[in-house]
Amino acid sequence: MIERWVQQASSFAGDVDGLVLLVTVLVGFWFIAAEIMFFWLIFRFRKREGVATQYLSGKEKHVKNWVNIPHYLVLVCDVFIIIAAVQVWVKIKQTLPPADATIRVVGQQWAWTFTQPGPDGLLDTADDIRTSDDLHVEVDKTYHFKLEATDVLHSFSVPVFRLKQDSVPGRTITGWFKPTKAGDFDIQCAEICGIGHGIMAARLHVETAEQHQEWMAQNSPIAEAEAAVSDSTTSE
Amino acid sequence: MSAKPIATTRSAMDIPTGRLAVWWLLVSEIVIFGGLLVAYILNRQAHSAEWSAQAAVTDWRIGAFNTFVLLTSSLSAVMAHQAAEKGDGKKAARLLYLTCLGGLVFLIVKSFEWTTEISHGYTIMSHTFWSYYYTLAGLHAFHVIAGMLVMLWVAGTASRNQELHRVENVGIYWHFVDIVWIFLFPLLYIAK
Amino acid sequence: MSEHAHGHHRNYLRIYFILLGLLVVSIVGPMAEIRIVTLITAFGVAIVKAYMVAKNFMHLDVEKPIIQWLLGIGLVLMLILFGGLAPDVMKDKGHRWEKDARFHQSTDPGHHDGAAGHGEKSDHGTSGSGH
Amino acid sequence: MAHHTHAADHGAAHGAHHDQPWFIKYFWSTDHKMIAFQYLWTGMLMGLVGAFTAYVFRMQLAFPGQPVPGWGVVSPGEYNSLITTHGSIMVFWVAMPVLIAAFGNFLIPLMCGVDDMVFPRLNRLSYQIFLLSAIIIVATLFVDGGAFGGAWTAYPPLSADARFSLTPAGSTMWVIAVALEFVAFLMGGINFIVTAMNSRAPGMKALDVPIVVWTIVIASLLFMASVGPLFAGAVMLLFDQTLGTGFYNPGKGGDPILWQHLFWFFGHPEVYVVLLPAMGIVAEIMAVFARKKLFGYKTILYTIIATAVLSFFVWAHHQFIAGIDPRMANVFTVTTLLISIPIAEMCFLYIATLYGGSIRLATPMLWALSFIATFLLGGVTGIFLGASGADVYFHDTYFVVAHFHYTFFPIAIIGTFAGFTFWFPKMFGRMLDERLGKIHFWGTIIPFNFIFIPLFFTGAAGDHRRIYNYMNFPDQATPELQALRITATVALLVMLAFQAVFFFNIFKTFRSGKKAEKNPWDSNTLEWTADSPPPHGNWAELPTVSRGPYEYGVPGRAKDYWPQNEKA
Repeated sequence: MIERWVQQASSFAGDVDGLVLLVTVLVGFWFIAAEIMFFWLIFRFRKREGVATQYLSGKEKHVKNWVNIPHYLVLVCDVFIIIAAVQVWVKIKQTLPPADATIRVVGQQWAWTFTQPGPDGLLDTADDIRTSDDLHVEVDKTYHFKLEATDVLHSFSVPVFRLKQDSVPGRTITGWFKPTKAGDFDIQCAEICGIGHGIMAARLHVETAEQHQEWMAQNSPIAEAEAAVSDSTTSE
Repeated sequence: MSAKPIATTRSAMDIPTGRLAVWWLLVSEIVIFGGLLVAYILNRQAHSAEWSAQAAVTDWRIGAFNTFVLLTSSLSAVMAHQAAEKGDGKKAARLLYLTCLGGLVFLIVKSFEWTTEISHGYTIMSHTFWSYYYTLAGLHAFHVIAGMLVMLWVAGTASRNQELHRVENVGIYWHFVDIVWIFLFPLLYIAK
Repeated sequence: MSEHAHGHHRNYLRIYFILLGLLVVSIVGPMAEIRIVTLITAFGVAIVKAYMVAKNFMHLDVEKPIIQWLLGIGLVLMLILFGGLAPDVMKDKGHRWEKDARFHQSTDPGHHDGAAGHGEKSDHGTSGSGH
Repeated sequence: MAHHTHAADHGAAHGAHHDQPWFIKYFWSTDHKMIAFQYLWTGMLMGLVGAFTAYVFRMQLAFPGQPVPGWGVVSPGEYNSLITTHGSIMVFWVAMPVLIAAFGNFLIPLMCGVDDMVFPRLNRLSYQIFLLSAIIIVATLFVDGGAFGGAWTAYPPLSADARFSLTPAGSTMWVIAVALEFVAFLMGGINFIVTAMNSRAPGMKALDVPIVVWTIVIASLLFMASVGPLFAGAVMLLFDQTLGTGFYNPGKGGDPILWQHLFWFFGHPEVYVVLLPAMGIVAEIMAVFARKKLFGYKTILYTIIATAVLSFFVWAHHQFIAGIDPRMANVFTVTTLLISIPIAEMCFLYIATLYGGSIRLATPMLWALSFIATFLLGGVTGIFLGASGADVYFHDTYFVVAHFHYTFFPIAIIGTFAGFTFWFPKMFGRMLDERLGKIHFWGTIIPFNFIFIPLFFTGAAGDHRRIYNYMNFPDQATPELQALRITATVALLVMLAFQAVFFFNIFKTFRSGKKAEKNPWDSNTLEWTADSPPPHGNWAELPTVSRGPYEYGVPGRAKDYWPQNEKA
């Protein structure tokens, strides 16, 4: 369904799409069945001269079941949907698979800041790479994110990942994703955050291992500092 | 237009219309105060040590005195109702004035209390505890004032022996305001 | 309204003095500074007092059951509200989230943007949050 | 006996009424019918304001950056103000006043067979407070900084601090207007509930009360029971804005999530507050125009009550991804899907009512039937959002927008037109033009589907709400999606154009419409036994009730209807 418009680029995108398909089939059936019944009844019992209406209270057995049985079937469908929905939810939001790397995502009016560990693999060290409105991640690696906001609510939404999480000032919210497809995609802010809400876009770059290594090497603050030092020494 | 509509005089539920309306009013008041109290208790639990330090500043003696005042005014309100039932509008009115006096004492004490606290720097902005403190007590005080105004009006008609059923209705409202304070007292003054 | 003649034989003065007695209990109890005693004497007694006022002064005991139901529903709704909010509002740390301690240090909203703990990240500017 | 003398008084009062100055007659009246009209016309006028805002921001979305005729270029701040004002007005100043206050005021006394509301002066005051709130919310569009732009949900800290929202006056006025509106509806609600409980005609038992009275009363009750915490929350928000308190400010130890809970604890029942009266109106119309007893009156009543009760347990499904405890989300998924059961049951019962009928497709019936047909789609798409796992994707996309417009449009617009065209003869004593009515119906219902069906698709394709220009997002700036956005906007323009037919129809009918008889649709309920329009006091002699409201096609009777007041 959704993959018709938006690619699946995370390990759980397929689960969400599968759930959406299940819901579509079940509620689609009921919707179409009810509409057909509805329009057929309007046509069948249109006003005709000399035909009297039937006096029914709804308690008569032969008509009552036409409502009762569908009613129980709706309950059964609900149970299926609940089970499927909770399974997907637990996978995305409740469980936290072990991380290959942890990044920090900070929303503020009106930009996204991403901090990721440098070569040492640890956050909050000198070799952290900080980017604004561009997130570079490596395909097939599990990332944890620490989501924060500095001013108002924002929402970290990555449609291709089927991932969305509000960021709340004063709280750090942890979540995860695992990109499965290389490419450049949109990151949006999905919670109104002031006049710049409509421009609070960022770009997600899912890269292969080599590309990512190369990007890391180019952007590492320590490498840059060393390069600067070596530049100045060679020029002397 | 001055004539009462027949609607007001009917009683299909067997509860007088005015009293039924007061009960509904109280249902809506329960959820207003309830929402605020729930928010207060949740926040208090979330920051118990920090808030206790702030709550220590409130003076339980003032709270206790005001509780005493409101309980006493509730007594006179219910005695006014008793008098009204006996058809003694004059006595009911006198007791209602007495109840109003209780409300007035409550408000005077409260304004002294707040003046002291504000002059010591504990304003509505200084800490979330104080924000809740002033909002809760202020909303309650607002209800006290509203109750007094209605009561003065009811006492006016009751003293002419008219609309005596209103004495009970305003009394029910006043008791509710009293009950709210019964909970505010331990929440704001006692639990440190 | 004359049928509403209950309460004639209630001794309001006696109830009033019981309420005053309970008031004293609710003040003296917490002075022991034992948590459980405070809870019982302050809040338990408050519930008893509220119940007595409702029963005797508001005549709720002889009111039609529908009124008792209505008020009860209002109270139950507040319990539901409490239950729904508690996992988020009442805690410092929950499943997959925790409150950011750095936010508590700043009391002046004026330097909230930077001083709220993200000073080290403020290098990319506030992107025109022109206030 | 007392009834007669009272009624005579009223007759005299009615005579005197014609000499009243127009201000007293139209603005200071305590008559429930006049107050109903005040609410009705104010609500419809506010509907035009809401429609105008929708027109402006839809134009901006279809043709970003182009000047919009009648407004000019839409800045990002203005865009936020427009969507916020649209949402707030449509819910609080259109759906509520028309569906609950206007129809409640008009119908409850007439259907219960009594002369007025129990507290006529409180009723008048409630409208005046409501009018004040309406003036304030419209005024926000003209103040410095513009109208509040933090969405109708007003999540803090954005709404709590002018440094973030940049609308210092607008956001404060918004909170005040909403709070006043709540006060007005609390007053009105007490009036409705007590009138329906206490002032029913002699002989009218609880199960003889027409469904629409039940739904309006239960809606008022739902409103009253859910709005309290938000009212307290609104006061707190006002203090945060004006005094600088920190109830919702994490920097001062407050909690922004608290507001979301208080808001949705009210906000979800609020959906049913407006849904139920519309469902009631539809039930009345379907019974009359299918000439059928409602299929399972009692079961409908139980489903209404079940919906009302369950609606208090589902609120956090609006906050699945807001940072609440993810385990709580599972609880709310279960309750949310459970609420589909009484709603589905109610729809089934309505459809079953058609069985064995003799259906006349007059304009009111067309509206009522289209309510069911479209509301079904709004209902089933809610399942996608209630299922937590799918909501992770759909939350705050246009799918949500399309979903709730497929519920709110049937409720607020179709429900209003259904009730308006049905009771118009009783309200104003003239018959609306059927041909114009049908043109207006088709001219509204067809474009409506063309507005919101495309939005389901843009939402599924990842369009988020409240974005003033999708060209800023590379993945969303495709010609395919833009074509859908333009389709929606064009359909909106067509639909708005057809509303002229509606107003022309009213204008024409007031000038030269056919005079209405007492009971033009051959219905059973009590309001049709009064004159059209009913005089002050409604009846010279108040009716008594002998049977339920839906005795149509009773075997062995010459007429196919049996008014409630007719003696056996």
